[in-house]
Amino acid sequence: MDKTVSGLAEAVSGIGDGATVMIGGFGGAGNPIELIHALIDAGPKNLTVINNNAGNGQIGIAALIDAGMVKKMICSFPKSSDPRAFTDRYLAGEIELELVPQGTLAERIRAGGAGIPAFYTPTSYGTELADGKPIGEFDGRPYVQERWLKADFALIKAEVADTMGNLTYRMAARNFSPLMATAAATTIVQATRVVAPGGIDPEQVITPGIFVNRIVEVTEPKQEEDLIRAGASYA
Amino acid sequence: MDKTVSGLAEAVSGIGDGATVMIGGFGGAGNPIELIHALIDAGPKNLTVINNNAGNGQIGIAALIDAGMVKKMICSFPKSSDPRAFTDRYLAGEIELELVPQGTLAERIRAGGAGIPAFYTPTSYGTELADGKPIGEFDGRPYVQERWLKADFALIKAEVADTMGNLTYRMAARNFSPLMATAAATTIVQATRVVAPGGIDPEQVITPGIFVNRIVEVTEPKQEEDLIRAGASYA
Amino acid sequence: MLDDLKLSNAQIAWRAAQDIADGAYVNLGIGFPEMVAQYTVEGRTPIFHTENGILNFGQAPAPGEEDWDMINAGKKAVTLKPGASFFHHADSFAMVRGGHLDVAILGALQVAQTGDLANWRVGNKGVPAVGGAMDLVHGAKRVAVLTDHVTKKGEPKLVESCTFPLTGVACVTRIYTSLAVVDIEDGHFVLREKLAGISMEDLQSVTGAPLHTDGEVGDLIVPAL
Amino acid sequence: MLDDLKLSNAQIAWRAAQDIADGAYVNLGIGFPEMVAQYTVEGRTPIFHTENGILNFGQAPAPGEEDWDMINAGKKAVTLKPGASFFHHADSFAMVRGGHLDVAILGALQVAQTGDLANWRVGNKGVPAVGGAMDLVHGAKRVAVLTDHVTKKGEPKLVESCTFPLTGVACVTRIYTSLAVVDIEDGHFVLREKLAGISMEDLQSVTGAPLHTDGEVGDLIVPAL
Repeated sequence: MDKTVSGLAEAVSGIGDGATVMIGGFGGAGNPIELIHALIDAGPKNLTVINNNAGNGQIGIAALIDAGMVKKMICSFPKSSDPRAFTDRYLAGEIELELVPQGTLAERIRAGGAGIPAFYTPTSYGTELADGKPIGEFDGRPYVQERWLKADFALIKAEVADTMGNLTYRMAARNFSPLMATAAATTIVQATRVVAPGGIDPEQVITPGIFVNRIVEVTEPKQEEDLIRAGASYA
Repeated sequence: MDKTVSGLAEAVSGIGDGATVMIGGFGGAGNPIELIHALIDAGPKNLTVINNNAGNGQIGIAALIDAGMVKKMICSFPKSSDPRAFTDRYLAGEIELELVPQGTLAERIRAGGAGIPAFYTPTSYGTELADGKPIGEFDGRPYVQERWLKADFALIKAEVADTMGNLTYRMAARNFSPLMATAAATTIVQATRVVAPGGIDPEQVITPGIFVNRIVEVTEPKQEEDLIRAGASYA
Repeated sequence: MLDDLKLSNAQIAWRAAQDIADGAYVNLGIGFPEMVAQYTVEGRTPIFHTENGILNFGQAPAPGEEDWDMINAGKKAVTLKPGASFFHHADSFAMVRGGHLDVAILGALQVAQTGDLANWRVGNKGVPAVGGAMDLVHGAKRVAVLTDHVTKKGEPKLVESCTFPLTGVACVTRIYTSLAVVDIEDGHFVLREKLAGISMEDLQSVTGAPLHTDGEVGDLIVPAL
Repeated sequence: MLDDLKLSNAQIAWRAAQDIADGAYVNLGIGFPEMVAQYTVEGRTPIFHTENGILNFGQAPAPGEEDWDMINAGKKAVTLKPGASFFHHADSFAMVRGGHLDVAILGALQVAQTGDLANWRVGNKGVPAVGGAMDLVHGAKRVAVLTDHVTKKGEPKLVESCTFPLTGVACVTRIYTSLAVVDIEDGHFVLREKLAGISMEDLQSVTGAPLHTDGEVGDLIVPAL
């Protein structure tokens, strides 16, 4: 079993118009810049993108939005260091936004991966983000019912992958990625280092290979924050 | 911050009559034998015990039952290698049983630790174990609503602990323990080795210290399966 | 007569193993289904999952070499293959319930033509124990059953509707029996293969609900084991 | 007059820091609340949590030493203290939602006497962004707020009921303002401390709902910072 593919283009192949794509990362940590840019090269339209943020600067998710490929963002915080790409299109009514509290976003993705179609959370009760959602009362306290989130594809940045898809991450670049890997029909990973099976201690695997479909090695991945500070752009 | 306590007796102190106690372990792997035996020494009555099984042989949870301290078991599989202690009392009507499918048991405990009061699962739909539970339909498929499980105390066997409560486990002895650590008001850990903060790589922590209250070092812990094969007994 | 014809458990397990693809993620129920691992097709490397938190475990260790912290859901000692991982129970059942397993293979007391399965309890006596069975039937992309075609008393195990307590509703998709391979489609038993030595009529007579066909019925051919 | 008397943000943060126990698990909201970490009481070692998956992070690294894979929820680079851990977002919010944090300290646009908090959005213009605020208000055992007592226009921020969109209902338990320390109990503001230089009447006049007392009102005393 070898889940590695020949390159970035093959890694993102098959992501078609209208696909829902989860993209790992929080702030500049964990964004799979190379996979996102390969997706821009591939050019599918009307994507729904799920990420904590909505892109910064002129690279990564921001560049995906600038390329006119994103119909809808599902995120908790579409206002990071330089959110111009999203802001412009949102204010122009050219992109949809589903705003989800951060912990609910994480839990909805976990639920999608774990086969839990709905759950109750105290988060957002009594706020406009709970509008229209079922309310349940447990032990005298009200809770909001939230639904699972799944995706057609997940784009994930890992530190080490073995060829069977077992993954580790680097520090806080872990964030949403282990959850998204479980919730997508096809999980696509860029890893800084790809090793043979046995190259990761079984005790230290964060994402077991069952959740991973394709792996591409990107030995010197770009870090989003570094790119933004350098004023880099996709184009 | 130092969560270590002086010994096993102090570790289990305060577990009173009627307490609900989660105990880690699956089969013979991960059962905190020394903590359980210290609890028998302490002698509280009418305990509700949550574990995947219901004790084997004449040690650990079986000995706790034999000591007449358990009012109710919540478990998925009360029939392991030598379940005499539970079986005798159950057939005599002297102990209650709440039977929970294994995955639902794990998810209910996780939900307890994660502040999720209820969730829906396909598991047990249409079976007698769903009797009386609310049914929800999502995307045309029926699901059973399940409630969180919490406990007053959790007894956990770890491999390495640092003094702040960060834990690692040993192989399949991990099982329910990381979940139970999150779902108890007071989590009590026996660790084979206790190290200073920094002694566990932050990437490799399985249970972060926020979930742990008390730590006792047990440098040569008994393994339940070994004890059973040796015909050992608590008494 | 059927007793002379019928496949052994090993042969049923062998037949089930033929349908496991290379690289498939597989959970084998405790007991009889565990035999399937022994008949893995040459050149294929399925990855075995166990509920208690291991992916890619291998054979039992040599006697005396057991480490009882490395066991499977049947509490038997196992070894690891390269690329194994450990995880906790919630993650393990996320794999199951989330549909990440390609196939789960389970034992059966009864299977109904609707795909209902009864395999955890005969009646309401004794100590009930369910383990992971109710999760597994809703987890895998494909839920298959291994079973003798009839009970020891000769009663059908493939039935119109189960009389024993259910494990799950409409969950089984394929049944490997001692006489046949039967799929469940749209609430019907669809016969795919049968032993050459048994007639359709005789097979139907030991089956508790109508056997439909959909195209040719193949011969169920297995090696001597 | 109030402008001359009132505490600086640093002083409000200092006061809040006095209530953080040794060994407490603490989440500090992005921005102003982050200042609380700077005034940790000598001899106490709180453990700071950040939503994006770190427990026990420390100071910012020296300029040029940043590793942008090690950031806090405000996307600022941080360092680790011994005994730190990394975890994913679902585990991180399990800590929050599950009530494992001892205290969360947040900013506020408005706080109502019922404990309702509004701190994420002024109106319905622009791009809304909520982050982890709605989770944090339901997570910690104690949810405290740091805020100027009034807006820049002099309007009360402690109000009968919030007019801005809510972050959470009945969630705040203590408010540290530029003039006072106020608890919320049973749907009332209960004054615990006030600056010695301001009268009860003047404090009430800049507060949007009745200030109750329950025993003596202490002097709010902070160092020059």
